[in-house]
Amino acid sequence: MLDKLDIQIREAKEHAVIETTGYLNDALGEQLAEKAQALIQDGCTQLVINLEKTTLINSIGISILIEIIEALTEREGTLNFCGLSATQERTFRMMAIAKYAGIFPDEESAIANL
Amino acid sequence: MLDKLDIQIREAKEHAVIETTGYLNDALGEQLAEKAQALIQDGCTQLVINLEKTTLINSIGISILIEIIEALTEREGTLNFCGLSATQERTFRMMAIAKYAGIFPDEESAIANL
Amino acid sequence: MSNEHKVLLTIPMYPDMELAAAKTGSVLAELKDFNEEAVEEIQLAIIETCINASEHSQSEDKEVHIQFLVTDDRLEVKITDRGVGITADTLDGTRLLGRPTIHPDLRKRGRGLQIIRALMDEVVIESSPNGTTVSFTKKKTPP
Amino acid sequence: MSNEHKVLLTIPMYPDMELAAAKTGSVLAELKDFNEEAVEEIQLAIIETCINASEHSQSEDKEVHIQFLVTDDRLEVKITDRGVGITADTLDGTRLLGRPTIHPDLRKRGRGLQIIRALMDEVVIESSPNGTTVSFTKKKTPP
Ligand SMILES: Nc1ncnc2c1ncn2[C@@H]1O[C@H](COP(=O)(O)OP(=O)(O)O)[C@@H](O)[C@H]1O
Ligand SMILES: Nc1ncnc2c1ncn2[C@@H]1O[C@H](COP(=O)(O)OP(=O)(O)O)[C@@H](O)[C@H]1O
Repeated sequence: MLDKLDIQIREAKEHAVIETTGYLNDALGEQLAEKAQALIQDGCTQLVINLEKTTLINSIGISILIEIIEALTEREGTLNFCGLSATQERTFRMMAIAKYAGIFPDEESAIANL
Repeated sequence: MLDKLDIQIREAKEHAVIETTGYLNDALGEQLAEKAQALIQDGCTQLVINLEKTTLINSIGISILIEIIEALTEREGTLNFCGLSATQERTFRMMAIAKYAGIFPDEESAIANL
Repeated sequence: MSNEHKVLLTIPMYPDMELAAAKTGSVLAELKDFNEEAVEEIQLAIIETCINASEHSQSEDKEVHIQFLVTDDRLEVKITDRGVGITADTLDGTRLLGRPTIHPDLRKRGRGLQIIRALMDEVVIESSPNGTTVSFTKKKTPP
Repeated sequence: MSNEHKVLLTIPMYPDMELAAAKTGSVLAELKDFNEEAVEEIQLAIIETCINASEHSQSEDKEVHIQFLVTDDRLEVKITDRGVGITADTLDGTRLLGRPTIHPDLRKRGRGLQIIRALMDEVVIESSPNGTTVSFTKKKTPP
């Protein structure tokens, strides 16, 4: 089912976790990019994106994730993902995203490895 | 999404809880009826049906629930439902099911009120 | 009308295919921010209508055609089969259907149309010996 | 073929309508007990193909037509638009699309067809100046 779109942010001193809910298309992707850019502007460059509640990501959503990776690379930041399905992980590897961002099974290990 | 069909039974001394997962159509309904009839044959006539993981029930599923109510009435048993959505509860009231079976918000209260 | 979208779906009369129609309806309703309850009601009405077409129409092509029309404030669904149709007598007598049960008000049949009428805002049944079209509308309730 | 079922769906080119197609595909795949991963892959391939039709076809009727054919061991999906078509040059050059990023192997475009080809078992693209049909098959893997 089309889950309600939603973005949650959990900010700590050194890092922030952004959790998405629902289909990661251009609409949700833009919301996500905005939140991420705001965090990066504020100097928070250690980010975790938790995709556990996002079952479907389209290629526009992927482009937006790549833009976040680029913004973080410019600031020498780090991005880790968690909560990926097997197919999402496979797609991220195929798209070379996995070369520039970490992939972890859960939020704890994603944070620990920032 | 079409959840995997599934039936779980939790049996206690005095009662049993049957929990369904997925679309309650004729296929899942028949499985449910079989389990319920087996319990009733064994003398367990205090039943709870937990529909929390069943989001959609069609009218054939409802017929089968009515058959279980009838079987329990013959044995002077009791049936309580829990885990209904607002729409399911409304439908059960409309179908007079609520007159012959209890409707409770959660499994605990459904068991307590058997 | 602006912002009106039409979706057409043809499914075979086969168990569980009604779910494809129900899910399509739910995607459209969620797209327009119908609330959770309305989304569930729409799915149930679609399921019952498709099951009726499969069970009763005796259609030779064994197909159910569904047209969805969604605007910002309503979803219209039109479900057609090319079967034998429903007679006026049957429609009038719906309330009396079904073999008696222990509890006389617990009827085993004749429940589909009752559910559809209770859950949807407008229900129209058009039927001829060439088939049946059941149309219903669900209006979006302001949050 | 026995136990073959055909489902037809027409959706408008409008944001998120691809989900109606994806969900229909998922219902059919789950009906035939495709595993969870396959169901997700099918949905992604459908989404990408529908988005491509919306983004690139320049079709005047702004419709995407989807035909699903499901048997016990495979799901075939055929997605058609009546747009301008894809040239062979574009198809050959897909890998080079997209403006460069900081990381040259992180491309922003040209990802849809790559995803479809990676996730599906057979992909055929037929295109003419009258439109494009992308067909793909997902085979059921034994559990
Ligand atoms: N598409 C249809 N084609 C022919 N007859 C139909 C159709 N839909 C409904 N009917 C008739 O209307 C009656 C009432 O339908 P319904 O209220 O859903 O109850 P039920 O399906 O349990 O009989 C059916 O028994 C059938 O005779
Ligand atoms: N249905 C279509 N009609 C016309 N052109 C298409 C269609 N689908 C794909 N294309 C062309 O193929 C190219 C590659 O598509 P794709 O791999 O999905 O990447 P992207 O959509 O990111 O450009 C597109 O840029 C477009 O030129």
